[in-house]
Amino acid sequence: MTAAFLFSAITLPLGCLFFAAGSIGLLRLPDLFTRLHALTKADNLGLGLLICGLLPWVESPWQGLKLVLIWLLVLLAGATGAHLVAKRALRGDGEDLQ
Amino acid sequence: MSSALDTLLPLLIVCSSLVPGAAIFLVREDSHLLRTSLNMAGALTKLALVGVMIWGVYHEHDYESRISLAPGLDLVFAADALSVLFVTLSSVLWLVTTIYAIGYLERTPNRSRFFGFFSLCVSATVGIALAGNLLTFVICYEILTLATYPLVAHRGTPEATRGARIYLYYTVGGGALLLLGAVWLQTLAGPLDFVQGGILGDLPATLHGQFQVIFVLLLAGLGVKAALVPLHGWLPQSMVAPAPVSALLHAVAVVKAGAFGIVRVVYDVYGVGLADALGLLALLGALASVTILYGSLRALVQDGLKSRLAYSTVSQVSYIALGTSIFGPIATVGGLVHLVHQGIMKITLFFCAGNYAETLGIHRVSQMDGVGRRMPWTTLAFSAGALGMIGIPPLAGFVSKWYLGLGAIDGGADWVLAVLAASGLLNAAYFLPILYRAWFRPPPEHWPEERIARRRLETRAALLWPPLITATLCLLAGLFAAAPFSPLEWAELIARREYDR
Amino acid sequence: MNGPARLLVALLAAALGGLLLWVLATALAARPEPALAEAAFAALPLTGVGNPVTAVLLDYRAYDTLLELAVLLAALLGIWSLGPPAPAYQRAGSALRAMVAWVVPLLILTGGYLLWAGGQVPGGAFQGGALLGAAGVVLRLAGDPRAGLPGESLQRLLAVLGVGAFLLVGLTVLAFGRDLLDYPTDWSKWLILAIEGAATLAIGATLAAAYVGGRPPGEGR
Amino acid sequence: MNASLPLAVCLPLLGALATTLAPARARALGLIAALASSGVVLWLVVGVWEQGPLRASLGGWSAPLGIALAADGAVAALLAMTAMVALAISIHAGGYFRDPERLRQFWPLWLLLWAALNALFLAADLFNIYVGLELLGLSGAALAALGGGRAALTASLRYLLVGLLGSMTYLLGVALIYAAHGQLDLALLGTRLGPGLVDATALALLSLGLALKAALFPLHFWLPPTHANAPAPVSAALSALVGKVAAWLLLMLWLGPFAAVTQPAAATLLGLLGACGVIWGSWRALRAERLKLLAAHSTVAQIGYLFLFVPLIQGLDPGPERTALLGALLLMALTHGFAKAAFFLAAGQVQQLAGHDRIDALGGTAQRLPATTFTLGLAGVALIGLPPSGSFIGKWLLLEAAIDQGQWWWILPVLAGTLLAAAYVFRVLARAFNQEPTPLHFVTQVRAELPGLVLALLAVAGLGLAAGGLWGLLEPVEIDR
Amino acid sequence: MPAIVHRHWTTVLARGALFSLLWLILAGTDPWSWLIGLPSVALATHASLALSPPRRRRPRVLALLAFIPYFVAQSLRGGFDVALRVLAPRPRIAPGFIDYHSRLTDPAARVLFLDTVSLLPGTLGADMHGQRLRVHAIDTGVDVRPELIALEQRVAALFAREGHG
Amino acid sequence: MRTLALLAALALLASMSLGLIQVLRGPGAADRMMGVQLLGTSGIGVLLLLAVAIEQPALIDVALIFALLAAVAAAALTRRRLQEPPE
Amino acid sequence: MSTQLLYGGAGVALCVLGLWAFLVHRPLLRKLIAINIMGSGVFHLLIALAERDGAPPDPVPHALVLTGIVVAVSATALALVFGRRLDEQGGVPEDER
Amino acid sequence: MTLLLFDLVLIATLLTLAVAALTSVEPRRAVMLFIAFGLWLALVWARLGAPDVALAEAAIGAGLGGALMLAAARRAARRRQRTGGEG
Repeated sequence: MTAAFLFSAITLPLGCLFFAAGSIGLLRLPDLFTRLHALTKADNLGLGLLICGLLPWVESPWQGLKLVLIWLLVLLAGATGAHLVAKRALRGDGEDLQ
Repeated sequence: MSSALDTLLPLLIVCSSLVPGAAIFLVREDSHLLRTSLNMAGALTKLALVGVMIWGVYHEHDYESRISLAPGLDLVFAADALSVLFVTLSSVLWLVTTIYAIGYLERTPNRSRFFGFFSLCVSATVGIALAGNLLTFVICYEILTLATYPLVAHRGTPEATRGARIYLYYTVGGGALLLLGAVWLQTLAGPLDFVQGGILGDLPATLHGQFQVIFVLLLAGLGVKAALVPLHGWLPQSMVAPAPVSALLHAVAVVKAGAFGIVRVVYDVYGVGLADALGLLALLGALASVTILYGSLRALVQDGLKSRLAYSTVSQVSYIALGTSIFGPIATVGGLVHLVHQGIMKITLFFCAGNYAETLGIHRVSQMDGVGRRMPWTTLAFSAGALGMIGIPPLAGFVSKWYLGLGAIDGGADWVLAVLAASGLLNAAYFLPILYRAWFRPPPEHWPEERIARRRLETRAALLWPPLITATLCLLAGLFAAAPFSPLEWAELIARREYDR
Repeated sequence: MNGPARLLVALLAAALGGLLLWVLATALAARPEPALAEAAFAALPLTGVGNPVTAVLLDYRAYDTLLELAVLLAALLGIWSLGPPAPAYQRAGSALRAMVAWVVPLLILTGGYLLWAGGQVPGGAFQGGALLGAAGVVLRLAGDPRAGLPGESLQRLLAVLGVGAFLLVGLTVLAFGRDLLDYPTDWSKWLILAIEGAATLAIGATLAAAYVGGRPPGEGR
Repeated sequence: MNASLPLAVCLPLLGALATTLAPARARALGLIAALASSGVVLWLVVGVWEQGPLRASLGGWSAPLGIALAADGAVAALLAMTAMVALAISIHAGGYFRDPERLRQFWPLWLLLWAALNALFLAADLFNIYVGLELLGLSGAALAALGGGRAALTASLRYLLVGLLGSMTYLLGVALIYAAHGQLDLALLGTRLGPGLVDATALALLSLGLALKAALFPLHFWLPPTHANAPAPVSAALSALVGKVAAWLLLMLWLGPFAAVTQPAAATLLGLLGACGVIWGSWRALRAERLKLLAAHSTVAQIGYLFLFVPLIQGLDPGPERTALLGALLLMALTHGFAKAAFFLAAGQVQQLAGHDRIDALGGTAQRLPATTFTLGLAGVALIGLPPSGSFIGKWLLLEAAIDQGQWWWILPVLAGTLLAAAYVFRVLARAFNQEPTPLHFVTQVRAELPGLVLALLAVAGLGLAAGGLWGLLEPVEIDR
Repeated sequence: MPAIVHRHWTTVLARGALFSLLWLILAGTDPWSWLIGLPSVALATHASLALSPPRRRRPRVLALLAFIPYFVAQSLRGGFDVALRVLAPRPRIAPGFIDYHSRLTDPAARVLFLDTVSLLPGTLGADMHGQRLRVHAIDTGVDVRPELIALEQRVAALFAREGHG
Repeated sequence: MRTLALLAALALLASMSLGLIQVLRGPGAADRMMGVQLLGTSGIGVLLLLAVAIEQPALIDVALIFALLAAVAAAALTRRRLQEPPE
Repeated sequence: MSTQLLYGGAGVALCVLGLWAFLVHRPLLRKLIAINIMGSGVFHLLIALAERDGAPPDPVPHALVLTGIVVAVSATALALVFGRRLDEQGGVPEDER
Repeated sequence: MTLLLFDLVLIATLLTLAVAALTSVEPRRAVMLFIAFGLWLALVWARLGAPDVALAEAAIGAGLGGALMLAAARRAARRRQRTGGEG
């Protein structure tokens, strides 16, 4: 029972919890935009926590940096994706997204 | 004589028409001279080669060309007395017919195609004659079908294509049965090389039942071309073909191929003894008799000249089968010699019919009044052919019928005499009125369609000479029947070799 | 297809599935030692690469891979022969452009990394090439009608690069009396890397061009 | 190790690369590649003739780890046929495609197709066959769409999809074999396969996939529209070569490595499907209104003939009898390859001159193209199986075996198919005789007409009369891979 | 393009260095890896330069370091916020749009602003027309403008001399 | 740690399956797209956890690819073509 | 063994599902999805077969699957372009539907 | 045990996704389910110790394949809207 394990034992379930929140939000929230909120924010946070929890266990610092890179990419993709969907829905000049 | 020639000669004879034939397809449509030269060169070369072969076979020389197609399947061209008889007939008549056709088809389209297939057709006939086993025979037999189809359809008129189609129905159907029979027989007896006296005699008697069935299959296949009733339906229909084609179909190639095939199967595959023992000869004889009488009766009521000749062919060709069906050397001689004689006579008749049509537009018997005065030479040749057909001595037909009659008595088939007599009477009944009209009725004021004006000759030279030559042959074959190398002598040679084995 | 026919097909498919499951279970129960896997691992040192999958793809069964690249080429040539591409996408807004500006270089970098990594750990030419292709897709989505691909003749060169490198190496060793694609042991690692490099570029270009979906701009009417 | 085996695949591939790279010189480069590929095949055939079956391992790895190529006499013969037909098509295409753009697109795809054909004939590895099949299917579908019309696109798309379905089914079979035996090499598998549910199911799946690609009845539905709507040189290749290779692989599996798995009943079933294909294809060909459609339906029939051999060969032990039947099977395949290619090339000529290929309205066109009509006729003779074509000898041996083994019922489809074929062929040929004026020359366009004519002559005369040599090629060993 | 590359060779170097670092992250320290790495980095740099041509103003490294903790904290807040809203027995939401006029002029800065808005609690950058930003708020009951302004300032600080001055 | 990671992965899988309902339910394409996005992000999580759990560092690369391509589908869904007829 | 059967069975199931859908559905896109899923099923089966219970998995099926994926994606891309071209020409002819 | 449960969830969801993708009439729904299926498949293959293949599937499924299919789906959806018939 090392400190690292304890750390992970906290962050990993927490991360999962946020993922779950994202999923539930997707299901429970009433419209597209609010669902986008849930999707981007909760999942990004969940993934961030997961990655934090995993950092102590990677083989090399390079790999740790790779994990961080992944997280940054997910942030970028999440924000851009949400923006794209929202913009298309807002402008309504595309096909029916609803 | 070198052995290389022994193995090559049959093949060379086949190729002597095949190669020029293939080359003719490529000849420019307007190069008459080149085409004619190719034709004549081929025909003369073939004749020369056949001469060599006659001499060799007479002196018991073996000629055999063998190409392996697959294990157990050889393409064999070989020469025996019987094949030489047929080869000679077809080579001579090819030469004559070619000359005739050159004259007949002057200034018509598609002559390269015509002469190409014409040569193919003769090559196939020669192949049939020289076939050394049943496989080779079947192959050439089918090629003959293919090569004659374009000739029948040559004119391209609706009637021509219809006639060709009917021709095809019969021959392809027959070909399939022949193929089946041949394959079946080969599974029982191995490679079916033609051997005088047959090859099935030594096989166990348990197979005899199958042999009978196979014989019926083969007979059905061969009977189509030989125009045995009820398989004769195509023959009158294919009268639409140009006259040289009709001449070729009736006298040399197609019907003769069928008849020749029957002779081959009976003598050199089954063996005449076995065929007799299995009751197959009786079947053949009955069919032949029926055909003879039926053909004559139908001929009687035809007004179209070529139709009458066509039914006459149906009837006359079956004399060959009839001769074959009687067990005994004399009848064999009769049948075989008729193979030649009928060819010469019938080709004369068709040449003449073609002349009438081409020169004066006469297609019907009823239009022939007094034609003898306008076209005396042609009518003379026609008369020679017709009288020969009836069996008037000393023409060729008399010799055949005489030997058939003798053979029938010798073989104890007396009823055949009745058939012969009845047929002779019928022949007279449908030929003599034509002669009467031609010679003794006054000519009309206008011929139906006079296309060739009378100059020094009554028609084109290329049209006139061939019937005169064949008519002369017809007379000579009767007069000099006993001379060495005459058809009769040759037929006797074959019969001797068959029965004296 | 109407209702009863659908049902029939479904029933047949279900029966087939059952049969296959049963067969699979039987086959697995009576399964012999997978000799091939052991052989593949045993021969690994001779190939100069550490990743067994890469060894299979580019050494033991390199011929399959050669043909596979030819399939890719055939698909591309087929697509080119069908006519001009679909219309391009509208120019991207600034947010997407910013993302693309980051993601595309990263895709290229990762593609190169996978190519490099394939020698030792999972990865390889195809994965790398697929990422390059994806970079093309992203570029086209962001408004570049050519998906970042070069001009026609260069595109053609890229398309044949994979098969070309394979054949070049294969036929060269053949000319020296060896089997086709039988690399000399000392060179094996580097030859494989060279082929993989060419293949990565080819696959990337081909996939991107396939996404463009029509003949390159220089060509044709 | 014989370099001709891998080269037979690599040279067309190289040609494809060259023609892709330099489309402006596609024709010259393509012809060079075609000649070179044919030369290599000649080398290969000579090698087989002199040394018996050849086998080349690739990459320096022997089976089971590596992939091998193998060529026995039958494969050599098929490769030679492929090379000759392909060469003819290559020459013909130069005259057929009037649009240089189309010709540029044609060449690389066509050489890829050729490479796939060679690869498949030489393949000795189950999975390698899968890759080859995909190469074949994709390049084939792309070529078939070169016609550009809606019908051609629809048909090619269906062809592509069916091909995909076929290869997926095939791959499923491969997976099962791998599950049970952990091997992919055919020669090694041949020693391990045996009767049993697993191997039988795998064989069924492999066969199903290949049968789809070979258009074996009743899986032939896709073939007629594809072949009828593709450009003529492509139809020729698809009909003469592509279907043939799939059928050959199927037969090779049944008679070779999977021989221990097959039962007489299964072989009879395959034969029965072949028989149905013969009758159905011939019947539809007879009813077809368009020349190319007729030819396409006839292909279904001709593929069927090949499968009639299976029940006859299946029970035979190696020996002259089996060799004879294999030879006959091969002869049928080769003859059909030549004849059908010639038929399609000729049909393409007719279509180009007339602007359509409706049989009823062909007369004048046929008369104006004597050499093409002659080609149609010769090819037709070979399709019917009339002497002296190779298929006549094939049928003769087939019938002989059927009677000999007491399986006389196989006679019926053969005879029926022959008669129907005669009917549909002469239905076309009858249109060629009418009173149109005749051109002066037999051959009007050398580049477009001559290749087909040569192929037809090969089918009729060459294979019929020189078939004996084929047995020389087959003699050393049976199919054994 | 070559002209730009020459003028801004420092940008090229900087980006090349960045991508080289990324290559190190990906491929580790094996020197042989640069065999593939160098061309990859070159290609990536080329692509990057083509896609976002070098600008005069670049983000300042120190400001970036300062931005990170803020960013992480906001992400955490945002995540918690939305999670709590969602997991509540009755979702506490009152969605609506807010139009916000940004004073950021640099396009890169605006994109960063837009992207980070989406990570702030309760807001989502939905659309952007020039400097007009359309923000979706999950709860219009809460005034998000102060938060937006704060964020905007920090983003502006990232891009030197740019900003609300 | 293996078990912990596995358990976490399992939990993530469950959460993903929930997200899948969104893909199935829709109703609009955008809603489904969000489901796919969720799947991608959670997939990255699962992959990273698995990478630790079954000691397969290559899975991190798989996750990296997921991350790099996460927005492609969204872009492909929302981008419009030139010359497209306005509906 | 159990893992192989479990996942292999899933592969078979995917395969059969894909086959069913391919046969039943008309639209090109659905057919393509079906054939891709069918292919994935086969790939899945192969990958399951490679699993060796603890020992490093058999690389051969993995390589085969990689090859298969490339081929499948090529074919899909080609088929989609076919479909697009067909759309541009007005869709599948009436008599071919 | 956890692993088995994990496997079961993986397989069950995979099959569900396949069924859903195959039975969807609406093209975009089908395609998005197919993309999800691809991602999930990559996950499963990663679990099965086939990271090479998982990498490929992830790159293709999320990148090229998905984008290609989405473009086609959009066309099909538009056609469906126009004709009201099946895509």
